[in-house]
Amino acid sequence: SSAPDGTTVTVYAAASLTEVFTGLGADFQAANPGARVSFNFGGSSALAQQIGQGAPADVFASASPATMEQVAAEVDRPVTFARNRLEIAVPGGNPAGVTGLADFGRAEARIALCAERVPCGAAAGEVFRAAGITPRPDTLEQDVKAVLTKVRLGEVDAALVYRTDVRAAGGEVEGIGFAEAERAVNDYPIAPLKRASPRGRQFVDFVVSQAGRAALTAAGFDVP
Amino acid sequence: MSLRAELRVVRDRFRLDVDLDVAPGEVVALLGPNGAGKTTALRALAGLTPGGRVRVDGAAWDGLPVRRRPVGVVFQDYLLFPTMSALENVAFGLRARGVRRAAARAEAARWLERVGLAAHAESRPRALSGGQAQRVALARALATGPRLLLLDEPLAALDAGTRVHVRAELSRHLGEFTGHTVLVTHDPLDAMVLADRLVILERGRVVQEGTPAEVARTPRTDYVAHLVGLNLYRGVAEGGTVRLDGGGVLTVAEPADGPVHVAFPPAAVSLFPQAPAGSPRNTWPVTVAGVEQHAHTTRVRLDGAPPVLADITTATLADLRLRPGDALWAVLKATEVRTYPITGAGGG
Amino acid sequence: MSLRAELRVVRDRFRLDVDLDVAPGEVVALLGPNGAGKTTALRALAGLTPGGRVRVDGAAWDGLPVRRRPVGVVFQDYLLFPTMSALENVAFGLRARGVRRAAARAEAARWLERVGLAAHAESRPRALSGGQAQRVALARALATGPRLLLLDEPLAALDAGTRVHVRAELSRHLGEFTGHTVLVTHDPLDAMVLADRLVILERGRVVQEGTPAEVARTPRTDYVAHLVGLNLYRGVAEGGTVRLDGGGVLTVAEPADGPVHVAFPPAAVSLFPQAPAGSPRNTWPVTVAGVEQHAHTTRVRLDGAPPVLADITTATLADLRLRPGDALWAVLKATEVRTYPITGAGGG
Amino acid sequence: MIRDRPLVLVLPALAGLAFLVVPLLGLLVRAPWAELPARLFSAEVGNALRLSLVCASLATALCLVLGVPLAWLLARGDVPGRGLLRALVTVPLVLPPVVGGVALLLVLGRRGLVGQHLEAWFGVSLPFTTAGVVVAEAFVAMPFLVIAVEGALRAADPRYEEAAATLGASRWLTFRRVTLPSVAPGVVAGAVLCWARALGEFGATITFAGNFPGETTTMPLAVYLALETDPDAAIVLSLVLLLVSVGVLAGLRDRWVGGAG
Amino acid sequence: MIRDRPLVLVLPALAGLAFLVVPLLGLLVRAPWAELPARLFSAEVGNALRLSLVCASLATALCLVLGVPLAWLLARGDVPGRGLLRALVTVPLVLPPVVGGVALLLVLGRRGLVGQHLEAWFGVSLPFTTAGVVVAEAFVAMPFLVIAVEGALRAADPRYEEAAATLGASRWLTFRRVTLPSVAPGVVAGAVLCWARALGEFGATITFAGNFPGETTTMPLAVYLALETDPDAAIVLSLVLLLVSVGVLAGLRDRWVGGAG
Ligand SMILES: Nc1ncnc2c1ncn2[C@@H]1O[C@H](COP(=O)(O)OP(=O)(O)OP(=O)(O)O)[C@@H](O)[C@H]1O
Ligand SMILES: Nc1ncnc2c1ncn2[C@@H]1O[C@H](COP(=O)(O)OP(=O)(O)OP(=O)(O)O)[C@@H](O)[C@H]1O
Ligand SMILES: [Mg+2]
Ligand SMILES: [Mg+2]
Repeated sequence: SSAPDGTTVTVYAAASLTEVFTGLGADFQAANPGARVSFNFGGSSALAQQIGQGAPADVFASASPATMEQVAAEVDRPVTFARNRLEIAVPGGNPAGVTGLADFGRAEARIALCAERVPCGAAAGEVFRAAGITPRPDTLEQDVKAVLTKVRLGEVDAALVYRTDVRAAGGEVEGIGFAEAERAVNDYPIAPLKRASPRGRQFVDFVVSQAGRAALTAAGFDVP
Repeated sequence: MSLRAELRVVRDRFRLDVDLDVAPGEVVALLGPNGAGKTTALRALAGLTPGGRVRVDGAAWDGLPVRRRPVGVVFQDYLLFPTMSALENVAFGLRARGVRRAAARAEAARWLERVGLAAHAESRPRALSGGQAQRVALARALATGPRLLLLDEPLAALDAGTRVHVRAELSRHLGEFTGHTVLVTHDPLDAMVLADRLVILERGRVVQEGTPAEVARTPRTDYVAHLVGLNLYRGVAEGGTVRLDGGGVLTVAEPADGPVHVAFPPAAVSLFPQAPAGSPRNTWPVTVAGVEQHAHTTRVRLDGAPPVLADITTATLADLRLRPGDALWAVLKATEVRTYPITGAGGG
Repeated sequence: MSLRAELRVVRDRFRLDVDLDVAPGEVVALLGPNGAGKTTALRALAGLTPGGRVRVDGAAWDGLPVRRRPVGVVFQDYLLFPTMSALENVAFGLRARGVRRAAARAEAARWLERVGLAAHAESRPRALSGGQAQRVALARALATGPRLLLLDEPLAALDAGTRVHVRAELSRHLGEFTGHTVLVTHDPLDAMVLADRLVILERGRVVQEGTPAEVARTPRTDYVAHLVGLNLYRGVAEGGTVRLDGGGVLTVAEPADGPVHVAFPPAAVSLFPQAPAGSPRNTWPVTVAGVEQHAHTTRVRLDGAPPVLADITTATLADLRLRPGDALWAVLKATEVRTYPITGAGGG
Repeated sequence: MIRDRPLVLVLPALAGLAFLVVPLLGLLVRAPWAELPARLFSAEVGNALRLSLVCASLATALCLVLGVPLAWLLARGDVPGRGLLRALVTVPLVLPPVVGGVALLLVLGRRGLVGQHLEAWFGVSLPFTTAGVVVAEAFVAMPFLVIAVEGALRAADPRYEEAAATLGASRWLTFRRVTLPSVAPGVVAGAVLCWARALGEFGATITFAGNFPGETTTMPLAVYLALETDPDAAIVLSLVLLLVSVGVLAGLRDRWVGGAG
Repeated sequence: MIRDRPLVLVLPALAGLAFLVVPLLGLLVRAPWAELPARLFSAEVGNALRLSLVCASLATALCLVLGVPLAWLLARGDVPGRGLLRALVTVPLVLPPVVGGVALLLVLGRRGLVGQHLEAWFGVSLPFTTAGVVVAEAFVAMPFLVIAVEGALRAADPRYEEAAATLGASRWLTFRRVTLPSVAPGVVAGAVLCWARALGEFGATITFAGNFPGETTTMPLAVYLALETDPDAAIVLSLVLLLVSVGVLAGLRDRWVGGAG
């Protein structure tokens, strides 16, 4: 593995950050000649497990504060560097004619949501409570990607996913915004590990810098 | 109608090239040294090894898959299904022909009884002795009533007593059988008692064929001469005497009744210039028909009632100065004569 | 020192209870009807089936795993390793004993040559005929030079000619062999030619044992009587005559040289009140030592040079009115006598 | 009957066993035992467990019905291009399960190649149903059965089938009464693999059938969801799944697994 | 030699084949073919593919070395509690792979039961290395080999081993020269299963070995990442993996798969 030799930064990042962080990594290397960024993308919880077992990470960027909490003993002061908000996703052409959150309560509509236990599911729950709607989902997926797959293939008529995901899916998925989305945003915390090299802290700084914020915004994230 | 087969099989180091005709009801014994191609010929007849053409009762069997050929095969290594009991093995062929379970099992039980294995009906093949397994294999092949019976050394593993019994049972069965039978054996007695005709293979080819008597009279190779050293007759037994179909009466040691085969080796026949007094029960006048010299013995063909072959040493030949037409007395001890019932079970 | 075995095996429907002693160099033939327990006894001796106790040369074999017992086994169904060639099968035991590959193969090739299969060294068992496979199995068992040879019908699948050859080879081998041999066979001739002592099993028990001559003289059951109908001698052959070790000279049809077994069935012996003139080459004076009645024949024990058994019919017995001490002439045709070389290969 | 066991076999065997079993010890050490009873007897876990067992067993049955004949065709059917066919059978093994699930959706989903007709003609829709779970599990687990049974068939002596043919048995009867019993240990081995794989199936199931408690939430799905928030709970759930599976498999009477041995 | 094939076998066999292969067609139809060549020849994919093949093959080798003796011990070793042992072997099958990865971390991780000593004494650390990928794949794939080989061993006639014993062969020699060749088709079947499963392994690998391009990013991990951003690319990557795997397996000469048939 890449030893923390001061020139290589090993970043453990949630899979949903793959595209943004890969770009940021290249920018960081360009900005810091001699530095190398090596990524380990995966599910936030698996990454947390690995860090808990002493994985040689310098930086951990998680998709939820809860997973960051699991490794609280290992990291320095996490900061929220991005937020994601929910959007209604419908298959291209919106065949079921979904217009808003209210459609999630219709019995005949096929609905996919994230499970309550995962961040997007928790957020969805808050949104529905705020809107006073009881959704009738057909499936409670384990992550946003699984939800999105079902939308793309037209297996469900509507789903709640993150805006970044709708953005990434291109024309196959249409997004419909709604007001209650403000009530439940998902925070992405980032933190250097306690044993991290200075370069690690430098990378965290880079992510929260102006350049980082621009890249995150371009990918559809809100930045604090 | 009959069976006509032209068998052509090519193996790595071996080529079989045999023409075979078997009339309905006829039993042909296939004889020959190890590796002569006997098993290969049976496999080709059954369709298990492709090669050559087979016509039975006017129908070509060539395109026919094995399972549509009405054959019954006793394999040299039995090939009893290891996961079935002896009874299930025998019943299998009947079940395959659509016989109902209960009927098939009852029929199978009868067959096992006939080969003396009623007590082992529920045994798995692994729990059978070699001889027991062979008898189950025989019962399995016979139970389906095939048109063509292919028997590969069906009695080889049997003990002497059982062999006599099973041979008699088989002989009775084959006597009533209207299909074709090809029997492989190394035992000349089995061949001569059970078969109507012998076909002798060596190195994949037929070297001689004919009735047992013909082959015995003019053996063409050493293997054959060694093999068929038997005088064989049919006759009707009544107590201790057998009236031979071709004329003549023989006294035998073991009383029998009804149609029998009678066999004794040419070596058992003594020749005397005058009729001697003594223990031998059978003494009859014969005339010399021919003399053939083999490696160490001389085979004398004798006319009489019955006509008979006698093997004598070259020294004896010189002593007796035999010439065709000479009148002699043939002497044969009753204890040398073996009888085998042609129908009906019971030991020889 | 010798082999002492108390074999006790219990099976579902079968119980083996046999005590066996084999002296060094001795060959014991185990005979008996199908299912008598012969194979089971061999398996128990080899350690393949647990049961009873075996001591060889003073050492208890009971705790010994099979592979540490210096045995050589010919299985009734051969059990040649299907994934090895014939040569590799024979070489396997040598390789297991640490012989180097090249040496083991050379030795194996010699053994294959001895059993007449040099040409099939590279064949897989599936490409061997039944008789060929049996010969490979024999070579495989002998090649390791075991202390205890266990042969389960080692000649059953051989044709007559090969059988004579292999029997002679085996006889020669066993003659030089200082270990113990137990041989299962259904062929009385194999038993009498190859074995020093017969042990006869029926239903898992020993019903009789003794030298071939003893057993032949006083058969205790019908199975035994049927089995051992042979006069057997040792002697030294010179051309057409054999000088018997126990006295007497016999003329034989097939010339031989050196030590031989000489065998002929009691039924081949004719008895005459006076010496007759005629074809039989062997005529010698005998006196009646005893008469035993069997089912259909009478076995007469006769003293003389050689002493001899003769089977005659009951009618003949009445005719001749035999009593112990009566003087008679025994007559035997030379062609009835078979000789088997005791050492050195070559046909009988 | 032969008691001595060579070290050259026993040592790697024990190493292998340790390799497979010691990680389980790791889980056992780590598991929050205090939680276990509460978890075990919760309705949620009970439902998921029952669903897992039912679906894995149904999937195994489906695999047996389709897979054993397929193994036979590969081993004995004399079909052209057998090597390629055999390789194709392993496709679901190599396909990442989530992609397998996508593939199933593309074919059996409501807009899938076949699925749209299923829906239109029969009103049957597999995704998001328990039947969908069975299908997904069967898809992923069937190769294990097919390859294991084919291996057993190839090792079996074909001459018994010849003997059956001479007795007039059709290939079906021969297969049923002669071939199948003689490869029974291989079929059992394949079925065990198949069942265990189906029981642990996650990716294809959640992708094709979704996750709805009581209907499609099997234990592995529950484990994954738990992993996101409460890894210790996930470990407990896994141990429950394991315990049940080991119990079921250890309880298979040796007679069924037996065969020649 | 027997040409007629019973429908009652052929129909389910074809249904089974269709079930396994048609979803692949779904993927093929959906795949963005235009992208394929570009993907295929990218260095990234090349690296991942090479790594996948190397790791799966090494894992299979490891499984053969440890798994075949283990199968032998289960089938012939006369060990007590065999049923339980056999069930324990299936543990990695039932364990959701991610949990399997966690279990491996708990044991072989830097702070694991065994791992901490490995690190302290030998300076060896498995997680997050290519060796770790091999270990994770072997852990998940070994049960397939063990169960398949054990099934083959149980179906083999033990009397050949008896014959070998009478010839003085040690159990090791017997195993090597007699037993193993006679179950070769079963071992090949098990190895194929094992290799294919290792090739497709994802959950345990990403958890235990992480996801470092060039070092631990195998094809399934690449597919997973692609799924996050570009699902069509994920399908293409899966197809590449499949193509290579099918190619390798179809290329296995029939002789190796052959055996008795
Ligand atoms: N599958 C095979 N492949 C190659 N050669 C074979 C095969 N089967 C038999 N042979 C060879 O063909 C020849 C004839 O074999 P076959 O089994 O027909 O002999 P057989 O007359 O039955 O002999 P036996 O009396 O010993 O049973 C032998 O030399 C044998 O080695
Ligand atoms: N594994 C077994 N389980 C149960 N019974 C068995 C088993 N093996 C053999 N037997 C029975 O034990 C008896 C003796 O068998 P064995 O094989 O020793 O006979 P054998 O004397 O060798 O006969 P053959 O001359 O036919 O070979 C037979 O009745 C047989 O059915
Ligand atoms: Mg033969
Ligand atoms: Mg026996």
